[in-house]
Amino acid sequence: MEIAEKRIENVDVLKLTGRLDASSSKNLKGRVDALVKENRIRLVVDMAGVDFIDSSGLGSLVSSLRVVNRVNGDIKVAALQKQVRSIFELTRLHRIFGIFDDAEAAAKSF
Amino acid sequence: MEIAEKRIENVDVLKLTGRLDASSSKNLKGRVDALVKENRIRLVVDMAGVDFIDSSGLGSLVSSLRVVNRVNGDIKVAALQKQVRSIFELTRLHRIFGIFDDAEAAAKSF
Amino acid sequence: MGLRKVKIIIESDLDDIPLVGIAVNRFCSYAAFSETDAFNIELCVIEAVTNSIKHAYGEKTGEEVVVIFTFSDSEAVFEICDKGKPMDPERLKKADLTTAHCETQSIETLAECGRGLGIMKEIMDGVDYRSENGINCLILKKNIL
Amino acid sequence: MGLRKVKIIIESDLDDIPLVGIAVNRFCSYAAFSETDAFNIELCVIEAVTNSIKHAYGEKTGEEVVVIFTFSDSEAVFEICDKGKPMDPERLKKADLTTAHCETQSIETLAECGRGLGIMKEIMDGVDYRSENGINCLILKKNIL
Ligand SMILES: Nc1ncnc2c1ncn2[C@@H]1O[C@H](COP(=O)(O)OP(=O)(O)O)[C@@H](O)[C@H]1O
Ligand SMILES: Nc1ncnc2c1ncn2[C@@H]1O[C@H](COP(=O)(O)OP(=O)(O)O)[C@@H](O)[C@H]1O
Repeated sequence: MEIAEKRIENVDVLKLTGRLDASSSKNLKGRVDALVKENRIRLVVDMAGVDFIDSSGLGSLVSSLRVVNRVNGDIKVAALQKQVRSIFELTRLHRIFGIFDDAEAAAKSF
Repeated sequence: MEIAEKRIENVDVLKLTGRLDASSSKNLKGRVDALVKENRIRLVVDMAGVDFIDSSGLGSLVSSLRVVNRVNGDIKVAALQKQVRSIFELTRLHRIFGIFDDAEAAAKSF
Repeated sequence: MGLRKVKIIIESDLDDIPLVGIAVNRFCSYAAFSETDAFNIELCVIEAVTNSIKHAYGEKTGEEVVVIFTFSDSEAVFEICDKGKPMDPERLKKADLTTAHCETQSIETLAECGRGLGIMKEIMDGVDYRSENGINCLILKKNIL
Repeated sequence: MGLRKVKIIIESDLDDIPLVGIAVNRFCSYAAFSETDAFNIELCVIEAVTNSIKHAYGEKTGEEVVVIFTFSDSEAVFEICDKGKPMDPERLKKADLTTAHCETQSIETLAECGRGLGIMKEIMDGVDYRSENGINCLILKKNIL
Protein backbone atom coordinates (compact mmCIF):
# COMPACT_ATOMS: atom_id res chain seq x y z
CA MET A 1 0.00 0.00 0.00
CA GLU A 2 1.14 3.55 -0.79
CA ILE A 3 0.36 6.59 1.36
CA ALA A 4 0.38 10.00 -0.32
CA GLU A 5 -0.21 13.14 1.74
CA LYS A 6 -1.66 16.53 0.94
CA ARG A 7 -3.28 19.36 2.87
CA ILE A 8 -6.69 20.89 2.36
CA GLU A 9 -6.63 24.10 4.45
CA ASN A 10 -5.73 22.89 7.96
CA VAL A 11 -6.68 19.28 7.36
CA ASP A 12 -4.18 16.52 6.47
CA VAL A 13 -5.36 14.07 3.85
CA LEU A 14 -3.77 10.61 3.70
CA LYS A 15 -4.49 9.09 0.31
CA LEU A 16 -4.11 5.30 0.47
CA THR A 17 -3.64 3.11 -2.59
CA GLY A 18 -3.64 -0.69 -2.55
CA ARG A 19 -4.47 -3.18 0.17
CA LEU A 20 -5.02 -2.12 3.81
CA ASP A 21 -4.14 -5.35 5.61
CA ALA A 22 -2.03 -6.83 8.42
CA SER A 23 1.18 -5.78 6.73
CA SER A 24 0.33 -2.30 5.47
CA SER A 25 -1.79 -1.23 8.43
CA LYS A 26 1.40 -0.74 10.44
CA ASN A 27 2.43 1.99 8.01
CA LEU A 28 -0.88 3.80 8.41
CA LYS A 29 -0.66 3.72 12.20
CA GLY A 30 2.93 4.95 12.01
CA ARG A 31 1.94 7.89 9.80
CA VAL A 32 -0.94 8.89 12.06
CA ASP A 33 1.26 8.69 15.19
CA ALA A 34 3.84 10.91 13.49
CA LEU A 35 1.21 13.48 12.50
CA VAL A 36 -0.26 13.56 16.01
CA LYS A 37 3.22 14.26 17.40
CA GLU A 38 3.30 17.36 15.17
CA ASN A 39 -0.14 18.27 16.52
CA ARG A 40 -1.81 17.66 13.16
CA ILE A 41 -4.99 16.07 14.40
CA ARG A 42 -7.60 16.85 11.76
CA LEU A 43 -7.16 13.92 9.43
CA VAL A 44 -8.92 12.55 6.37
CA VAL A 45 -8.17 9.04 5.16
CA ASP A 46 -8.94 8.97 1.44
CA MET A 47 -9.71 5.33 0.58
CA ALA A 48 -10.61 5.77 -3.11
CA GLY A 49 -7.59 3.66 -4.07
CA VAL A 50 -8.09 0.95 -1.44
CA ASP A 51 -9.48 -2.16 -3.13
CA PHE A 52 -9.08 -4.50 -0.17
CA ILE A 53 -9.40 -4.15 3.61
CA ASP A 54 -9.32 -6.76 6.36
CA SER A 55 -9.85 -6.71 10.12
CA SER A 56 -6.24 -5.63 10.69
CA GLY A 57 -6.81 -2.69 8.36
CA LEU A 58 -10.03 -1.80 10.16
CA GLY A 59 -8.25 -2.21 13.49
CA SER A 60 -5.55 0.26 12.45
CA LEU A 61 -8.21 2.82 11.55
CA VAL A 62 -9.94 2.36 14.92
CA SER A 63 -6.75 2.63 16.94
CA SER A 64 -5.66 5.64 14.88
CA LEU A 65 -9.01 7.23 15.69
CA ARG A 66 -8.46 6.47 19.37
CA VAL A 67 -5.06 8.18 19.35
CA VAL A 68 -6.45 11.23 17.57
CA ASN A 69 -9.60 11.41 19.73
CA ARG A 70 -7.50 11.47 22.88
CA VAL A 71 -6.04 14.81 21.81
CA ASN A 72 -9.46 16.04 20.70
CA GLY A 73 -8.81 15.54 17.00
CA ASP A 74 -10.81 13.45 14.54
CA ILE A 75 -10.38 11.15 11.54
CA LYS A 76 -12.88 11.22 8.70
CA VAL A 77 -12.99 8.52 6.08
CA ALA A 78 -13.60 9.31 2.40
CA ALA A 79 -14.42 7.57 -0.88
CA LEU A 80 -14.95 3.96 0.18
CA GLN A 81 -15.17 1.46 -2.66
CA LYS A 82 -18.38 -0.60 -2.62
CA GLN A 83 -16.95 -3.83 -1.22
CA VAL A 84 -14.84 -2.01 1.35
CA ARG A 85 -17.87 -0.04 2.50
CA SER A 86 -19.82 -3.25 2.99
CA ILE A 87 -17.09 -4.52 5.34
CA PHE A 88 -17.33 -1.26 7.33
CA GLU A 89 -21.03 -1.95 7.65
CA LEU A 90 -20.61 -5.65 8.49
CA THR A 91 -18.31 -4.68 11.37
CA ARG A 92 -20.46 -1.64 12.28
CA LEU A 93 -17.55 0.78 11.99
CA HIS A 94 -19.64 3.10 9.84
CA ARG A 95 -21.21 4.13 13.14
CA ILE A 96 -17.85 5.25 14.54
CA PHE A 97 -16.38 7.09 11.56
CA GLY A 98 -17.73 10.04 9.64
CA ILE A 99 -17.81 8.67 6.09
CA PHE A 100 -17.83 11.05 3.10
CA ASP A 101 -18.06 10.70 -0.67
CA ASP A 102 -14.73 12.37 -1.31
CA ALA A 103 -11.76 13.91 0.49
CA GLU A 104 -12.94 17.52 -0.12
CA ALA A 105 -16.29 16.92 1.54
CA ALA A 106 -14.55 15.14 4.42
CA ALA A 107 -12.10 18.03 4.91
CA LYS A 108 -14.89 20.64 4.81
CA SER A 109 -16.81 18.79 7.53
CA PHE A 110 -14.25 19.76 10.20
CA MET B 1 -14.56 -24.48 -22.57
CA GLU B 2 -18.01 -24.48 -24.14
CA ILE B 3 -18.74 -25.26 -27.79
CA ALA B 4 -21.92 -23.84 -29.31
CA GLU B 5 -22.86 -24.67 -32.88
CA LYS B 6 -24.83 -22.86 -35.54
CA ARG B 7 -25.05 -22.91 -39.32
CA ILE B 8 -24.55 -20.01 -41.72
CA GLU B 9 -25.87 -21.33 -45.07
CA ASN B 10 -23.86 -24.54 -45.67
CA VAL B 11 -21.09 -23.68 -43.23
CA ASP B 12 -20.89 -25.01 -39.66
CA VAL B 13 -19.77 -22.48 -37.06
CA LEU B 14 -18.25 -23.73 -33.79
CA LYS B 15 -18.38 -20.94 -31.26
CA LEU B 16 -15.85 -21.57 -28.48
CA THR B 17 -15.98 -19.89 -25.07
CA GLY B 18 -13.29 -20.19 -22.42
CA ARG B 19 -9.81 -21.68 -22.50
CA LEU B 20 -8.58 -23.80 -25.43
CA ASP B 21 -5.94 -25.91 -23.70
CA ALA B 22 -4.71 -29.48 -23.15
CA SER B 23 -7.98 -30.48 -21.50
CA SER B 24 -10.56 -28.74 -23.69
CA SER B 25 -8.77 -29.28 -27.02
CA LYS B 26 -9.91 -32.91 -26.95
CA ASN B 27 -13.52 -31.73 -27.11
CA LEU B 28 -12.83 -29.55 -30.13
CA LYS B 29 -11.13 -32.40 -32.01
CA GLY B 30 -14.00 -34.71 -31.10
CA ARG B 31 -16.60 -32.26 -32.46
CA VAL B 32 -14.67 -31.75 -35.69
CA ASP B 33 -14.26 -35.51 -36.20
CA ALA B 34 -17.99 -35.99 -35.66
CA LEU B 35 -18.87 -33.26 -38.19
CA VAL B 36 -16.48 -34.71 -40.79
CA LYS B 37 -18.20 -38.10 -40.41
CA GLU B 38 -21.46 -36.35 -41.37
CA ASN B 39 -19.62 -34.85 -44.34
CA ARG B 40 -19.83 -31.32 -42.87
CA ILE B 41 -16.43 -30.08 -43.89
CA ARG B 42 -16.81 -26.31 -44.27
CA LEU B 43 -16.10 -25.16 -40.76
CA VAL B 44 -15.61 -21.87 -38.99
CA VAL B 45 -14.10 -21.77 -35.51
CA ASP B 46 -15.37 -18.61 -33.84
CA MET B 47 -12.82 -17.70 -31.18
CA ALA B 48 -14.35 -14.43 -29.95
CA GLY B 49 -14.93 -16.02 -26.55
CA VAL B 50 -11.53 -17.71 -26.25
CA ASP B 51 -9.39 -15.76 -23.79
CA PHE B 52 -6.57 -18.29 -23.53
CA ILE B 53 -4.90 -20.72 -25.94
CA ASP B 54 -1.81 -22.89 -25.51
CA SER B 55 0.19 -25.19 -27.79
CA SER B 56 -2.25 -28.06 -27.17
CA GLY B 57 -5.09 -25.79 -28.29
CA LEU B 58 -3.15 -24.74 -31.38
CA GLY B 59 -2.26 -28.39 -32.02
CA SER B 60 -5.93 -29.38 -31.94
CA LEU B 61 -6.74 -26.70 -34.53
CA VAL B 62 -3.91 -27.89 -36.79
CA SER B 63 -4.87 -31.54 -36.56
CA SER B 64 -8.53 -30.67 -37.11
CA LEU B 65 -7.47 -28.77 -40.22
CA ARG B 66 -5.52 -31.81 -41.39
CA VAL B 67 -8.56 -34.07 -40.98
CA VAL B 68 -10.79 -31.63 -42.84
CA ASN B 69 -8.23 -30.91 -45.59
CA ARG B 70 -7.93 -34.64 -46.34
CA VAL B 71 -11.57 -34.69 -47.45
CA ASN B 72 -11.12 -31.40 -49.32
CA GLY B 73 -12.82 -29.27 -46.70
CA ASP B 74 -11.42 -26.27 -44.85
CA ILE B 75 -11.44 -24.61 -41.42
CA LYS B 76 -11.45 -20.81 -41.14
CA VAL B 77 -10.72 -19.08 -37.88
CA ALA B 78 -12.66 -16.00 -36.77
CA ALA B 79 -12.52 -13.21 -34.17
CA LEU B 80 -9.22 -13.83 -32.42
CA GLN B 81 -8.66 -11.83 -29.25
CA LYS B 82 -5.48 -9.74 -29.31
CA GLN B 83 -3.32 -11.96 -27.09
CA VAL B 84 -4.54 -15.14 -28.77
CA ARG B 85 -3.76 -13.67 -32.20
CA SER B 86 -0.21 -12.88 -31.10
CA ILE B 87 0.30 -16.56 -30.18
CA PHE B 88 -0.94 -17.57 -33.66
CA GLU B 89 1.69 -15.25 -35.06
CA LEU B 90 4.46 -16.38 -32.70
CA THR B 91 3.87 -19.97 -33.84
CA ARG B 92 3.35 -18.90 -37.49
CA LEU B 93 -0.06 -20.56 -37.66
CA HIS B 94 -1.58 -17.40 -39.14
CA ARG B 95 0.07 -18.58 -42.37
CA ILE B 96 -1.87 -21.86 -42.32
CA PHE B 97 -5.33 -20.66 -41.36
CA GLY B 98 -7.58 -18.16 -43.03
CA ILE B 99 -8.25 -15.68 -40.22
CA PHE B 100 -11.29 -13.39 -40.33
CA ASP B 101 -12.67 -10.58 -38.18
CA ASP B 102 -15.93 -12.38 -37.47
CA ALA B 103 -17.77 -15.62 -38.14
CA GLU B 104 -19.97 -14.11 -40.91
CA ALA B 105 -16.97 -12.96 -42.93
CA ALA B 106 -15.30 -16.33 -42.41
CA ALA B 107 -18.43 -18.21 -43.57
CA LYS B 108 -18.82 -16.00 -46.65
CA SER B 109 -15.23 -16.69 -47.70
CA PHE B 110 -16.02 -20.32 -48.61
CA MET C 1 -16.81 -30.05 -13.75
CA GLY C 2 -16.14 -32.66 -11.03
CA LEU C 3 -14.12 -31.87 -7.92
CA ARG C 4 -11.28 -29.44 -8.58
CA LYS C 5 -8.42 -28.88 -6.17
CA VAL C 6 -5.42 -26.59 -5.77
CA LYS C 7 -3.03 -25.83 -2.90
CA ILE C 8 -1.30 -22.53 -2.21
CA ILE C 9 1.60 -22.36 0.22
CA ILE C 10 3.36 -19.31 1.63
CA GLU C 11 5.87 -18.86 4.40
CA SER C 12 4.74 -17.10 7.56
CA ASP C 13 5.44 -13.59 6.30
CA LEU C 14 2.65 -11.00 6.39
CA ASP C 15 3.99 -9.50 3.16
CA ASP C 16 3.18 -12.68 1.21
CA ILE C 17 -0.48 -12.75 2.26
CA PRO C 18 -1.70 -10.63 -0.70
CA LEU C 19 -0.46 -13.36 -3.06
CA VAL C 20 -2.87 -15.78 -1.40
CA GLY C 21 -5.62 -13.18 -1.54
CA ILE C 22 -5.43 -12.42 -5.25
CA ALA C 23 -5.21 -16.12 -6.14
CA VAL C 24 -8.22 -16.99 -3.96
CA ASN C 25 -10.20 -14.13 -5.48
CA ARG C 26 -9.60 -15.47 -9.01
CA PHE C 27 -10.35 -19.05 -7.94
CA CYS C 28 -13.70 -17.82 -6.62
CA SER C 29 -14.55 -16.14 -9.92
CA TYR C 30 -13.52 -19.35 -11.70
CA ALA C 31 -15.86 -21.27 -9.39
CA ALA C 32 -18.66 -18.91 -10.55
CA PHE C 33 -18.96 -16.79 -7.41
CA SER C 34 -20.04 -13.17 -7.88
CA GLU C 35 -17.48 -10.39 -7.54
CA THR C 36 -18.89 -9.51 -4.12
CA ASP C 37 -18.75 -13.11 -2.92
CA ALA C 38 -15.19 -13.40 -4.27
CA PHE C 39 -14.17 -10.28 -2.31
CA ASN C 40 -15.81 -11.53 0.87
CA ILE C 41 -14.36 -15.04 0.60
CA GLU C 42 -10.91 -13.58 -0.12
CA LEU C 43 -11.32 -11.54 3.07
CA CYS C 44 -12.15 -14.63 5.14
CA VAL C 45 -9.23 -16.65 3.81
CA ILE C 46 -6.90 -13.72 4.48
CA GLU C 47 -8.24 -13.39 8.05
CA ALA C 48 -7.47 -17.07 8.59
CA VAL C 49 -3.98 -16.90 7.08
CA THR C 50 -3.23 -13.76 9.12
CA ASN C 51 -4.36 -15.56 12.28
CA SER C 52 -2.06 -18.50 11.53
CA ILE C 53 0.90 -16.16 11.10
CA LYS C 54 0.08 -13.87 14.02
CA HIS C 55 -1.33 -16.27 16.58
CA ALA C 56 -0.22 -19.81 15.67
CA TYR C 57 3.33 -18.77 14.71
CA GLY C 58 3.53 -15.56 16.77
CA GLU C 59 4.85 -13.82 13.63
CA LYS C 60 7.90 -16.11 13.53
CA THR C 61 8.98 -16.24 9.87
CA GLY C 62 10.04 -19.33 7.90
CA GLU C 63 7.05 -21.49 8.84
CA GLU C 64 4.45 -22.66 6.30
CA VAL C 65 0.80 -21.75 5.89
CA VAL C 66 -1.08 -24.01 3.48
CA VAL C 67 -4.38 -23.10 1.84
CA ILE C 68 -6.19 -25.99 0.20
CA PHE C 69 -9.02 -24.99 -2.10
CA THR C 70 -11.47 -27.58 -3.37
CA PHE C 71 -14.71 -26.91 -5.17
CA SER C 72 -17.51 -28.73 -6.92
CA ASP C 73 -20.63 -27.37 -8.59
CA SER C 74 -22.31 -26.89 -5.23
CA GLU C 75 -19.67 -25.93 -2.68
CA ALA C 76 -16.25 -24.31 -2.22
CA VAL C 77 -14.07 -25.35 0.71
CA PHE C 78 -10.92 -23.62 1.96
CA GLU C 79 -8.69 -25.31 4.52
CA ILE C 80 -6.12 -22.97 6.06
CA CYS C 81 -3.50 -25.04 7.88
CA ASP C 82 -0.47 -24.33 10.05
CA LYS C 83 1.83 -26.29 12.34
CA GLY C 84 1.96 -23.69 15.10
CA LYS C 85 0.27 -23.25 18.46
CA PRO C 86 -3.31 -24.59 18.25
CA MET C 87 -6.23 -22.27 18.87
CA ASP C 88 -8.59 -22.80 21.78
CA PRO C 89 -11.76 -23.90 19.91
CA GLU C 90 -13.86 -21.81 22.35
CA ARG C 91 -12.47 -18.73 20.58
CA LEU C 92 -14.28 -19.74 17.42
CA LYS C 93 -17.50 -20.64 19.22
CA LYS C 94 -17.62 -17.33 21.08
CA ALA C 95 -16.59 -15.10 18.18
CA ASP C 96 -19.45 -12.77 17.29
CA LEU C 97 -19.38 -9.34 15.67
CA THR C 98 -22.40 -8.34 17.74
CA THR C 99 -21.02 -9.19 21.19
CA ALA C 100 -20.85 -6.42 23.76
CA HIS C 101 -17.28 -5.20 23.34
CA CYS C 102 -17.53 -5.06 19.56
CA GLU C 103 -20.90 -3.31 19.64
CA THR C 104 -19.99 -0.59 22.11
CA GLN C 105 -19.74 3.03 21.06
CA SER C 106 -16.63 3.45 23.23
CA ILE C 107 -13.65 3.79 21.00
CA GLU C 108 -11.37 2.40 23.71
CA THR C 109 -13.18 -0.94 23.85
CA LEU C 110 -13.72 -1.05 20.11
CA ALA C 111 -10.02 -0.87 19.38
CA GLU C 112 -9.47 -4.04 21.37
CA CYS C 113 -12.19 -5.98 19.59
CA GLY C 114 -10.98 -8.91 17.43
CA ARG C 115 -13.06 -9.20 14.28
CA GLY C 116 -11.43 -11.92 12.15
CA LEU C 117 -13.34 -15.00 13.37
CA GLY C 118 -16.57 -13.01 13.61
CA ILE C 119 -16.24 -11.86 9.99
CA MET C 120 -15.68 -15.45 8.86
CA LYS C 121 -18.79 -16.65 10.72
CA GLU C 122 -20.88 -13.85 9.16
CA ILE C 123 -19.71 -14.41 5.59
CA MET C 124 -19.14 -18.15 5.23
CA ASP C 125 -21.74 -20.93 5.37
CA GLY C 126 -19.49 -23.02 7.60
CA VAL C 127 -16.46 -22.39 9.83
CA ASP C 128 -14.75 -25.30 11.58
CA TYR C 129 -11.45 -25.85 13.32
CA ARG C 130 -9.47 -29.05 13.68
CA SER C 131 -6.14 -29.72 15.33
CA GLU C 132 -4.64 -33.18 14.73
CA ASN C 133 -1.07 -34.53 14.82
CA GLY C 134 0.37 -31.04 15.13
CA ILE C 135 -1.53 -29.73 12.11
CA ASN C 136 -4.18 -27.10 12.75
CA CYS C 137 -6.74 -26.39 10.05
CA LEU C 138 -9.48 -23.81 9.90
CA ILE C 139 -12.12 -24.97 7.41
CA LEU C 140 -14.25 -22.42 5.58
CA LYS C 141 -17.21 -23.47 3.45
CA LYS C 142 -19.36 -21.50 1.07
CA ASN C 143 -22.27 -22.82 -0.95
CA ILE C 144 -22.34 -22.13 -4.67
CA LEU C 145 -25.88 -21.18 -5.61
CA MET D 1 9.23 -5.02 -1.83
CA GLY D 2 11.99 -7.60 -1.12
CA LEU D 3 11.80 -11.17 -2.37
CA ARG D 4 8.26 -12.53 -2.43
CA LYS D 5 7.43 -16.21 -2.77
CA VAL D 6 4.41 -18.44 -3.20
CA LYS D 7 3.91 -22.09 -4.16
CA ILE D 8 0.98 -23.58 -6.05
CA ILE D 9 0.43 -27.32 -6.11
CA ILE D 10 -2.00 -29.34 -8.22
CA GLU D 11 -2.37 -33.02 -8.83
CA SER D 12 -1.53 -34.35 -12.29
CA ASP D 13 -4.96 -33.71 -13.78
CA LEU D 14 -5.24 -31.63 -16.95
CA ASP D 15 -8.52 -30.19 -15.68
CA ASP D 16 -6.76 -28.46 -12.76
CA ILE D 17 -4.25 -26.62 -14.98
CA PRO D 18 -6.47 -23.53 -15.47
CA LEU D 19 -6.31 -22.93 -11.69
CA VAL D 20 -2.55 -22.56 -11.99
CA GLY D 21 -2.96 -20.35 -15.04
CA ILE D 22 -5.32 -17.81 -13.51
CA ALA D 23 -3.25 -17.59 -10.33
CA VAL D 24 -0.01 -17.07 -12.27
CA ASN D 25 -1.66 -14.40 -14.40
CA ARG D 26 -2.68 -12.43 -11.28
CA PHE D 27 0.73 -12.90 -9.68
CA CYS D 28 2.28 -11.38 -12.81
CA SER D 29 0.02 -8.34 -12.64
CA TYR D 30 0.89 -8.02 -8.94
CA ALA D 31 4.59 -8.13 -9.90
CA ALA D 32 3.87 -5.18 -12.26
CA PHE D 33 4.01 -7.05 -15.57
CA SER D 34 1.82 -5.71 -18.38
CA GLU D 35 -1.36 -7.56 -19.34
CA THR D 36 0.38 -8.94 -22.44
CA ASP D 37 3.39 -10.13 -20.46
CA ALA D 38 1.06 -11.70 -17.88
CA PHE D 39 -0.78 -13.58 -20.65
CA ASN D 40 2.48 -14.78 -22.22
CA ILE D 41 4.03 -15.84 -18.92
CA GLU D 42 0.82 -17.67 -17.96
CA LEU D 43 1.09 -19.49 -21.30
CA CYS D 44 4.68 -20.59 -20.61
CA VAL D 45 3.90 -21.84 -17.11
CA ILE D 46 0.91 -23.75 -18.46
CA GLU D 47 3.05 -25.30 -21.21
CA ALA D 48 5.49 -26.47 -18.53
CA VAL D 49 2.78 -27.85 -16.23
CA THR D 50 1.13 -29.61 -19.19
CA ASN D 51 4.48 -31.19 -20.13
CA SER D 52 4.96 -32.47 -16.57
CA ILE D 53 1.53 -34.09 -16.62
CA LYS D 54 1.71 -35.43 -20.19
CA HIS D 55 5.36 -36.42 -20.51
CA ALA D 56 6.82 -36.79 -17.00
CA TYR D 57 3.75 -38.54 -15.57
CA GLY D 58 2.32 -39.92 -18.87
CA GLU D 59 -1.06 -38.49 -17.79
CA LYS D 60 -1.13 -40.73 -14.70
CA THR D 61 -3.32 -38.92 -12.17
CA GLY D 62 -2.66 -38.48 -8.44
CA GLU D 63 0.92 -37.19 -8.78
CA GLU D 64 1.95 -33.65 -7.83
CA VAL D 65 3.08 -30.73 -9.95
CA VAL D 66 4.55 -27.86 -7.94
CA VAL D 67 4.92 -24.31 -9.24
CA ILE D 68 7.17 -22.07 -7.15
CA PHE D 69 6.91 -18.38 -7.96
CA THR D 70 9.48 -15.94 -6.59
CA PHE D 71 9.90 -12.34 -7.60
CA SER D 72 11.86 -9.26 -6.69
CA ASP D 73 11.82 -5.78 -8.22
CA SER D 74 13.95 -6.95 -11.14
CA GLU D 75 13.03 -10.55 -11.94
CA ALA D 76 10.27 -13.16 -11.76
CA VAL D 77 11.18 -16.85 -11.56
CA PHE D 78 8.85 -19.82 -11.97
CA GLU D 79 10.02 -23.31 -11.10
CA ILE D 80 7.73 -26.05 -12.39
CA CYS D 81 8.63 -29.33 -10.68
CA ASP D 82 7.51 -32.94 -10.93
CA LYS D 83 8.74 -36.34 -9.68
CA GLY D 84 8.11 -38.20 -12.94
CA LYS D 85 10.29 -39.36 -15.83
CA PRO D 86 13.02 -36.77 -16.42
CA MET D 87 13.27 -34.98 -19.76
CA ASP D 88 16.28 -35.45 -22.04
CA PRO D 89 17.87 -31.96 -21.74
CA GLU D 90 18.66 -32.06 -25.48
CA ARG D 91 14.93 -31.58 -26.07
CA LEU D 92 15.14 -28.14 -24.53
CA LYS D 93 18.35 -27.21 -26.35
CA LYS D 94 16.94 -28.22 -29.74
CA ALA D 95 13.46 -26.74 -29.27
CA ASP D 96 12.96 -23.93 -31.78
CA LEU D 97 9.74 -22.61 -33.31
CA THR D 98 11.61 -21.89 -36.53
CA THR D 99 13.11 -25.36 -37.09
CA ALA D 100 12.29 -27.15 -40.32
CA HIS D 101 9.29 -29.26 -39.30
CA CYS D 102 7.55 -26.37 -37.53
CA GLU D 103 8.17 -23.95 -40.43
CA THR D 104 6.94 -26.18 -43.25
CA GLN D 105 3.75 -25.35 -45.07
CA SER D 106 2.80 -29.03 -45.11
CA ILE D 107 -0.08 -29.51 -42.76
CA GLU D 108 0.92 -33.15 -42.15
CA THR D 109 4.32 -32.19 -40.72
CA LEU D 110 2.95 -29.15 -38.92
CA ALA D 111 0.49 -31.22 -36.94
CA GLU D 112 3.34 -33.24 -35.49
CA CYS D 113 5.34 -30.20 -34.43
CA GLY D 114 5.77 -29.72 -30.66
CA ARG D 115 5.61 -26.05 -29.74
CA GLY D 116 5.66 -25.89 -25.93
CA LEU D 117 9.39 -25.60 -25.27
CA GLY D 118 9.85 -23.36 -28.31
CA ILE D 119 7.19 -20.95 -27.05
CA MET D 120 8.89 -20.79 -23.64
CA LYS D 121 12.25 -20.00 -25.23
CA GLU D 122 10.70 -17.23 -27.34
CA ILE D 123 8.79 -15.56 -24.52
CA MET D 124 10.94 -15.96 -21.42
CA ASP D 125 14.36 -14.43 -20.73
CA GLY D 126 15.66 -17.74 -19.40
CA VAL D 127 14.61 -21.40 -19.61
CA ASP D 128 16.58 -24.05 -17.70
CA TYR D 129 15.99 -27.63 -16.70
CA ARG D 130 17.36 -29.50 -13.71
CA SER D 131 16.81 -33.06 -12.56
CA GLU D 132 18.16 -33.95 -9.10
CA ASN D 133 17.24 -36.60 -6.55
CA GLY D 134 14.17 -37.61 -8.49
CA ILE D 135 12.84 -34.04 -8.69
CA ASN D 136 12.70 -32.44 -12.13
CA CYS D 137 12.33 -28.67 -12.39
CA LEU D 138 11.91 -26.46 -15.40
CA ILE D 139 12.99 -22.93 -14.50
CA LEU D 140 11.49 -19.95 -16.31
CA LYS D 141 12.83 -16.43 -15.80
CA LYS D 142 11.49 -13.10 -16.93
CA ASN D 143 13.03 -9.71 -16.27
CA ILE D 144 10.86 -6.98 -14.80
CA LEU D 145 11.66 -3.77 -16.63
N1 LIG E 1 -4.96 -19.71 13.84
C1 LIG E 1 -4.98 -19.40 15.17
N2 LIG E 1 -4.11 -19.99 16.01
C2 LIG E 1 -4.12 -19.68 17.31
N3 LIG E 1 -4.97 -18.80 17.89
C3 LIG E 1 -5.86 -18.16 17.11
C4 LIG E 1 -5.91 -18.43 15.73
N4 LIG E 1 -6.89 -17.67 15.19
C5 LIG E 1 -7.42 -16.97 16.20
N5 LIG E 1 -6.82 -17.24 17.38
C6 LIG E 1 -7.18 -16.65 18.71
O1 LIG E 1 -8.51 -16.15 18.62
C7 LIG E 1 -8.52 -14.74 18.90
C8 LIG E 1 -9.58 -14.04 18.04
O2 LIG E 1 -9.20 -14.04 16.67
P1 LIG E 1 -9.83 -12.98 15.67
O3 LIG E 1 -11.29 -12.98 15.80
O4 LIG E 1 -9.30 -13.30 14.30
O5 LIG E 1 -9.30 -11.55 16.13
P2 LIG E 1 -7.81 -11.00 16.29
O6 LIG E 1 -6.93 -11.87 15.46
O7 LIG E 1 -7.91 -9.60 15.78
O8 LIG E 1 -7.49 -11.07 17.75
C9 LIG E 1 -7.11 -14.26 18.64
O9 LIG E 1 -6.80 -13.11 19.36
C10 LIG E 1 -6.29 -15.48 19.07
O10 LIG E 1 -6.12 -15.50 20.47
N1 LIG F 1 8.44 -32.17 -18.34
C1 LIG F 1 8.85 -33.06 -19.27
N2 LIG F 1 9.19 -34.31 -18.90
C2 LIG F 1 9.58 -35.20 -19.81
N3 LIG F 1 9.68 -34.95 -21.13
C3 LIG F 1 9.36 -33.73 -21.59
C4 LIG F 1 8.92 -32.72 -20.66
N4 LIG F 1 8.67 -31.60 -21.38
C5 LIG F 1 8.93 -31.90 -22.67
N5 LIG F 1 9.34 -33.17 -22.80
C6 LIG F 1 9.74 -33.84 -24.09
O1 LIG F 1 10.06 -32.81 -25.03
C7 LIG F 1 9.19 -32.89 -26.18
C8 LIG F 1 8.87 -31.47 -26.70
O2 LIG F 1 8.04 -30.80 -25.81
P1 LIG F 1 7.14 -29.57 -26.30
O3 LIG F 1 8.01 -28.64 -27.08
O4 LIG F 1 6.46 -29.00 -25.13
O5 LIG F 1 6.10 -30.18 -27.34
P2 LIG F 1 4.97 -31.32 -27.11
O6 LIG F 1 4.72 -31.39 -25.62
O7 LIG F 1 3.81 -30.80 -27.86
O8 LIG F 1 5.55 -32.57 -27.69
C9 LIG F 1 7.98 -33.67 -25.72
O9 LIG F 1 7.34 -34.34 -26.78
C10 LIG F 1 8.61 -34.64 -24.70
O10 LIG F 1 9.17 -35.75 -25.35
